[in-house]
Amino acid sequence: ADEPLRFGIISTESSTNQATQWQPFLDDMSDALGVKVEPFFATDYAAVIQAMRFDKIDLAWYGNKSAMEAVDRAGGEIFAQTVAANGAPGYWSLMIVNQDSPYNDVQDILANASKLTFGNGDPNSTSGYLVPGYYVFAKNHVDPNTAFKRTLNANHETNALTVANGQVDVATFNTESMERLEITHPDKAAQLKVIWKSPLIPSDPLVWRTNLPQQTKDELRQFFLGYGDTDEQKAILEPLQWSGFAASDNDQLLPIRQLELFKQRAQVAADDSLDASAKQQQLAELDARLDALNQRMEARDAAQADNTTAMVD
Amino acid sequence: MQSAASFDIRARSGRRRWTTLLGWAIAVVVLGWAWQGAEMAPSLLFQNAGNMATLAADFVPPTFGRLDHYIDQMLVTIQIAIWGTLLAVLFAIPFGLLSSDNLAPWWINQPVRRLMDACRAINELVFAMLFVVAVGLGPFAGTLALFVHTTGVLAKLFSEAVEATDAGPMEGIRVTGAGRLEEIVFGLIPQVLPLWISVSLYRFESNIRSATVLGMVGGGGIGVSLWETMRGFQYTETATIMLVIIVAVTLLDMVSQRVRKRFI
Amino acid sequence: MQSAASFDIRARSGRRRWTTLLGWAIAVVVLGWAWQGAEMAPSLLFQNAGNMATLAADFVPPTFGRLDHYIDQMLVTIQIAIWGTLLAVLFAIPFGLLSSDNLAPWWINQPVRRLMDACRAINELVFAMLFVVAVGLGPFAGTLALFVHTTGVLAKLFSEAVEATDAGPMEGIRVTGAGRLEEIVFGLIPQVLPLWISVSLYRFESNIRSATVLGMVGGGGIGVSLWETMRGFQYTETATIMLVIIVAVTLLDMVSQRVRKRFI
Amino acid sequence: MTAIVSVERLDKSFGTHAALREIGFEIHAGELVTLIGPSGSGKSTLLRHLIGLSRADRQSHSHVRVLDRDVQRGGRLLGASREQRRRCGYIFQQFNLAGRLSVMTNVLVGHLGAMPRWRALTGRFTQQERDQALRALERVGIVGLAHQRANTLSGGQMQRVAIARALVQEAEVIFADEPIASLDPRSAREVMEILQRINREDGRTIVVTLHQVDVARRYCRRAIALKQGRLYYDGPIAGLTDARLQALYENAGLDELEARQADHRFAPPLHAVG
Amino acid sequence: MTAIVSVERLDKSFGTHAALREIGFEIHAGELVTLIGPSGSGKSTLLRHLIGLSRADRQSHSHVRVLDRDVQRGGRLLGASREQRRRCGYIFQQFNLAGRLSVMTNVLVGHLGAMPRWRALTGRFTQQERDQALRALERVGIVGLAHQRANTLSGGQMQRVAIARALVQEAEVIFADEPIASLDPRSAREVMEILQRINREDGRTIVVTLHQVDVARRYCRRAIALKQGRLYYDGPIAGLTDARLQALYENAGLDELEARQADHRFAPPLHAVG
Ligand SMILES: Nc1ncnc2c1ncn2[C@@H]1O[C@H](COP(=O)(O)OP(=O)(O)OP(=O)(O)O)[C@@H](O)[C@H]1O
Ligand SMILES: Nc1ncnc2c1ncn2[C@@H]1O[C@H](COP(=O)(O)OP(=O)(O)OP(=O)(O)O)[C@@H](O)[C@H]1O
Ligand SMILES: [Mg+2]
Ligand SMILES: [Mg+2]
Repeated sequence: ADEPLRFGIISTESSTNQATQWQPFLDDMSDALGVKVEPFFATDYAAVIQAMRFDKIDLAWYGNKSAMEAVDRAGGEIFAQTVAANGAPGYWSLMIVNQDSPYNDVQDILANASKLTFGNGDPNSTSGYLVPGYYVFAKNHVDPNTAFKRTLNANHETNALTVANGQVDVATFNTESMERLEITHPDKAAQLKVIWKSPLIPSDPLVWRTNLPQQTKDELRQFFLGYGDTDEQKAILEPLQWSGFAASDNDQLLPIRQLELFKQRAQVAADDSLDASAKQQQLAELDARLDALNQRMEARDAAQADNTTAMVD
Repeated sequence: MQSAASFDIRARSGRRRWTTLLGWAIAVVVLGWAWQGAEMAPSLLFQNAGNMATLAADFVPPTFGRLDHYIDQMLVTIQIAIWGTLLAVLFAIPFGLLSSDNLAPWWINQPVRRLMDACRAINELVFAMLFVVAVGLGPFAGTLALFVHTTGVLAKLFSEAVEATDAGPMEGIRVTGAGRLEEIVFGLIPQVLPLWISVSLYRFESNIRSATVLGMVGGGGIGVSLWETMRGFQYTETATIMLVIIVAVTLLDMVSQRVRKRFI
Repeated sequence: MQSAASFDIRARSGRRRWTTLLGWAIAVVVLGWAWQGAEMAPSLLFQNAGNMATLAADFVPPTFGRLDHYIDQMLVTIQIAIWGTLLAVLFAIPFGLLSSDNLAPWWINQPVRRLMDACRAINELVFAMLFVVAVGLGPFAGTLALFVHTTGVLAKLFSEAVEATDAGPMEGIRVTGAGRLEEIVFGLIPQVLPLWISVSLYRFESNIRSATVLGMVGGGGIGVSLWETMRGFQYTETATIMLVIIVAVTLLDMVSQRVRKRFI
Repeated sequence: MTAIVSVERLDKSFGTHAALREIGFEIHAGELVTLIGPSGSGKSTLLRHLIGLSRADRQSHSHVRVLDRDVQRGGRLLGASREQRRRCGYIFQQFNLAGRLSVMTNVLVGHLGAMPRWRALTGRFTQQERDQALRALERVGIVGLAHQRANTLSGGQMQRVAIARALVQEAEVIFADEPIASLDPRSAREVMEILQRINREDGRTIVVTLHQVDVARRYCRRAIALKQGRLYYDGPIAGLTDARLQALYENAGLDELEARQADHRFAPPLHAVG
Repeated sequence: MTAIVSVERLDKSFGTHAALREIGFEIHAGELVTLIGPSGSGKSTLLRHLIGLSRADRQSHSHVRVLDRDVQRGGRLLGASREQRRRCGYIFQQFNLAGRLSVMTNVLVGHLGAMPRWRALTGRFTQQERDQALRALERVGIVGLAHQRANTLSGGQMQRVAIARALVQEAEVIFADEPIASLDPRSAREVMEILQRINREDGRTIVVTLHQVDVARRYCRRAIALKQGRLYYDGPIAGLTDARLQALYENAGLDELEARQADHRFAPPLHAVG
């Protein structure tokens, strides 16, 4: 095909994108596929997902949450995921406090919550909001919005800095941002103490639009899965902090979906504007969907005792 | 006669004093209400000024390794901003004139104003998405989104400049038998031109800085880089980018001065 | 005599024509260059207008279930914007006057202008972070960040309005032996007040819409909700929020009209 | 003789202040009429009503007709075609020039009403139009200033630009509001002679506001005098005796009742045909 | 007799146009001098230099002294204290009122130079100051308009507001630029009589620009005449014979050489002491 391949690249919470870092990789891709690859570096997924919905882009690299939206709304399909440079199949969500803080684990925090200020993540952040929301709070039957003296939402950087400066007592964070902070601001990183680490969060997926010609799909899959073997390719992937790509599919999203549903359930449960019967009905519905998800995940676990499902403990 | 007049003054100022007092009372209440909402606590600012200094220190020294790249991106942003602003100016002129109540009757100026209000009030991301689905990701979608929003802003500012003009020169043209449009071209535009130029250049400048929309639609430009270096804690890079922007804004301000000088 | 004068006109317009032609040539080249950079392709817009309609249809009908909540948030944003803008206006008045070249000599107006350029050019996020480390997360940090940026914008717009004024009334005051400040208060301010009010209210309005900064520092407000419903694909909710904003902006525009009317 | 200007029962109030009350008169083709009266008596206000720049009071029975068409009736302006409006010229007391444009452009503007639309809007004036503008500037003695910006002119120069603009327009009726206020005696005489010449030779009808009664006496045959918004005198200028003039200008600050008595005592209003 | 105003070799050009050339004269305490000349001859420009609103050419040897202090020298303004500036009043040809403020405020502004700073800046005028402003308005016959906005006044009313403002200032020297141009004969006479009275009774020094030579003859003893930016006459008003006046005002549009010849032929400039 002479039409260029349009590739949407979103800055997710686990990476920053610079066109220059991507360029060598895109050149290789273009050579291998024999078509021009036109990249679009976007800072937010909303427009990219809509573009995919109307066939304005062909494939995109998303975060987990945005990939879920792309699959559900824009006719997208996951076909691969990145593999981190250190070989880790994903990253982890963290809870951090100041180095001087007297608290050392989540139980300490929850016990003293009413005295503390909590820096929660952006509500759309997987590692900053969804994951800790489920594992730290929902599982302990705590509502962070009411338990703490004060709860604020901010992005990872702001949260880390305010904890380091002692203005916020405890905040969410993730391992990728921590690594970057250790390189750029070792002094600030040294001010932080990690008191909790989540189960693994699967690394970012690559999504194509389902209605792409089969031949293009095959070529893309072949290219991505085979990339990263030679030293040259490794050198190209290095600034992107990856070592290669692994096959994946929409099931990668199951744990995320579970968290998302759980978040919705919590919202409905907390919503006072609903009358009791409507609330009951909605909750039942959500529970049913959660059950269905659980079953699928168990089935999948049974089939392939794979690392990526380690999240469900 | 004189005492009557001075009585008149006192009576008036008595009435005025009442409404003035009421006005101030309302203002104080509103400000107090807003003070709480904004959680104002000025003392904190001084107590912790040291923190600001520490953080600010992270931004120095700027690193100039990627300067070329940033300058390229600056140029891209300027290209986008040129068209986004130019189109907006072209549309804002008629809309601005139509929403001025000294030029158009209320049944024209009110609807046009509301339309312009909507252009400003509807988020740029919404426009960006609308245009993305039509023209695809990329700078063009960003340009269009900037254009719609900027039209709303400029039409408002243009029309308020028009409403503050002196009617004399327009009347001077009107009595020659010239049409409404000639009246505007020869009597009104010379009066408002300096201000129109200055607000247009201000919007051009702020479109250059508008990372959000362009970043969202993959339009590229310096704003996106700024955003990302900041998210990546690469503050010394951020400082470089900000320097590039400051230089661009300063140059623009100087050009703006010279252009305006020709019309004042 | 007449022929001399008309010769003069022709010679002048000959020279003028040259520079005018050059000016247009440069403009065309710049626009062409920018056309490429912005990847302009207007035809696409019409070809795929259907997509836009499809997307727009997702926004209707608005759902009013959480209207109360959004109105509350609108009020919070207004509270923050009130103080952010008020402080900015207070600072922009002196800075604006000092950067007007008809009031201050170049060795004052140039540095002040550059300072204001920096206030505008440095990203609001940077200011937000600076203030966050000093006063902690929350609306106050957002207010301060808005304040600094808005000061830069208003000082520029204020000073350009000042430069476009008529010198007569100020001279009228000067010769009474009044000081520089009285000259400004009685001769200048009455001339620029309508425009100052209108740009201040415009900035107030755009501060209400500025979700980015406030969202970033956990300041809350309607902009953050707008953003989130949009990212959550709850477009019918987004539509409701936009309606709330449009109503607020419209009301504000009307208040602005009435306030300005008193000064025109 | 046709009535070129006809005014009936014209009333105009600003708030509670009655600026014009029950004004009525007719002016015929080819007349050169002076409009006089103390400062604030409503002369400018009256002229603005004749050209349709101001509207009479809503509840009034005011009616203004100029050049065989209704300008306004009962406080409602009646739209006029461009052609009709072009036929009336107006010289403003405050000049109303576009200060940032050159003298030349300010004068060329007088052609706008007679130009094809597209040329008017793009400001493309023909050589002939330019020559005509230069001739008008020469006539008022400021051809050398054609390129100066209007807002850097001296008071008298601005006034002459305003006059040149009206000359270029070649209107059939000219309303001139104190066209010689800022002029030196010689320029004033020249301007009055220009007005007289276009009145005599080209048969233009002219209404001119003047403060210098001796000038009015020299150039005009008919005078209309206003006092506190009322028609105080309308008739041959010779009828404005010194006693009448003294009564006209005296007690500018007196309140209405006394003024009315004064009118009766010294000079009952005359409504003669000019 | 001390020189209240002294001007030496004043040169001023606008671009290539020489608006003032080698002007020099002295005015003594208690004089009432008229400044006359054709439109565009530089009268307003000269007055603006006396009060320090305009600067002479840089390379010139221009020197202006008013009330025993240097206003400017060699094209450089020399700072003056508020008190010194307060002692000079100025009535502008174009009035220079703040159009959006009321008549009253426009007049009260005349007090600003004499008020404590904080009151001036907050606009808190005392009852005494208000009464004085009302008296000034009464003197010029427009006390009834105290609350009207300045930009809705008639031409003559604006002019009188500008005069009232200067009266309130109680300056020792008043420069009045065509203060009666827009006034009717009676108001004009009253204004001239006010100027004459404060000149005679209070000993104020007054320089007044006038176009109506007969008015100048009636009220002033000394005249300074400008022609094309040069001093054409300076001496007793009686010395301005009709022939001289004719030469002064004629050929306003002639080019320099001819004008200079004309000067020599008809009326060699006189530099008499007033
Ligand atoms: N817009 C306005 N609002 C209030 N009063 C006004 C307005 N315009 C004019 N007036 C008043 O109407 C009266 C008549 O004004 P007008 O300008 O017609 O006087 P005039 O006869 O032209 O006087 P002059 O010889 O001084 O020019 C004046 O008292 C003036 O103050
Ligand atoms: N800012 C300026 N730029 C250029 N030329 C100017 C400027 N100001 C004044 N002039 C010119 O200087 C000359 C003198 O002007 P000035 O205002 O002093 O005349 P004047 O004697 O007061 O005339 P009038 O009686 O008409 O008021 C005029 O030819 C005028 O066009
Ligand atoms: Mg008048
Ligand atoms: Mg003058």
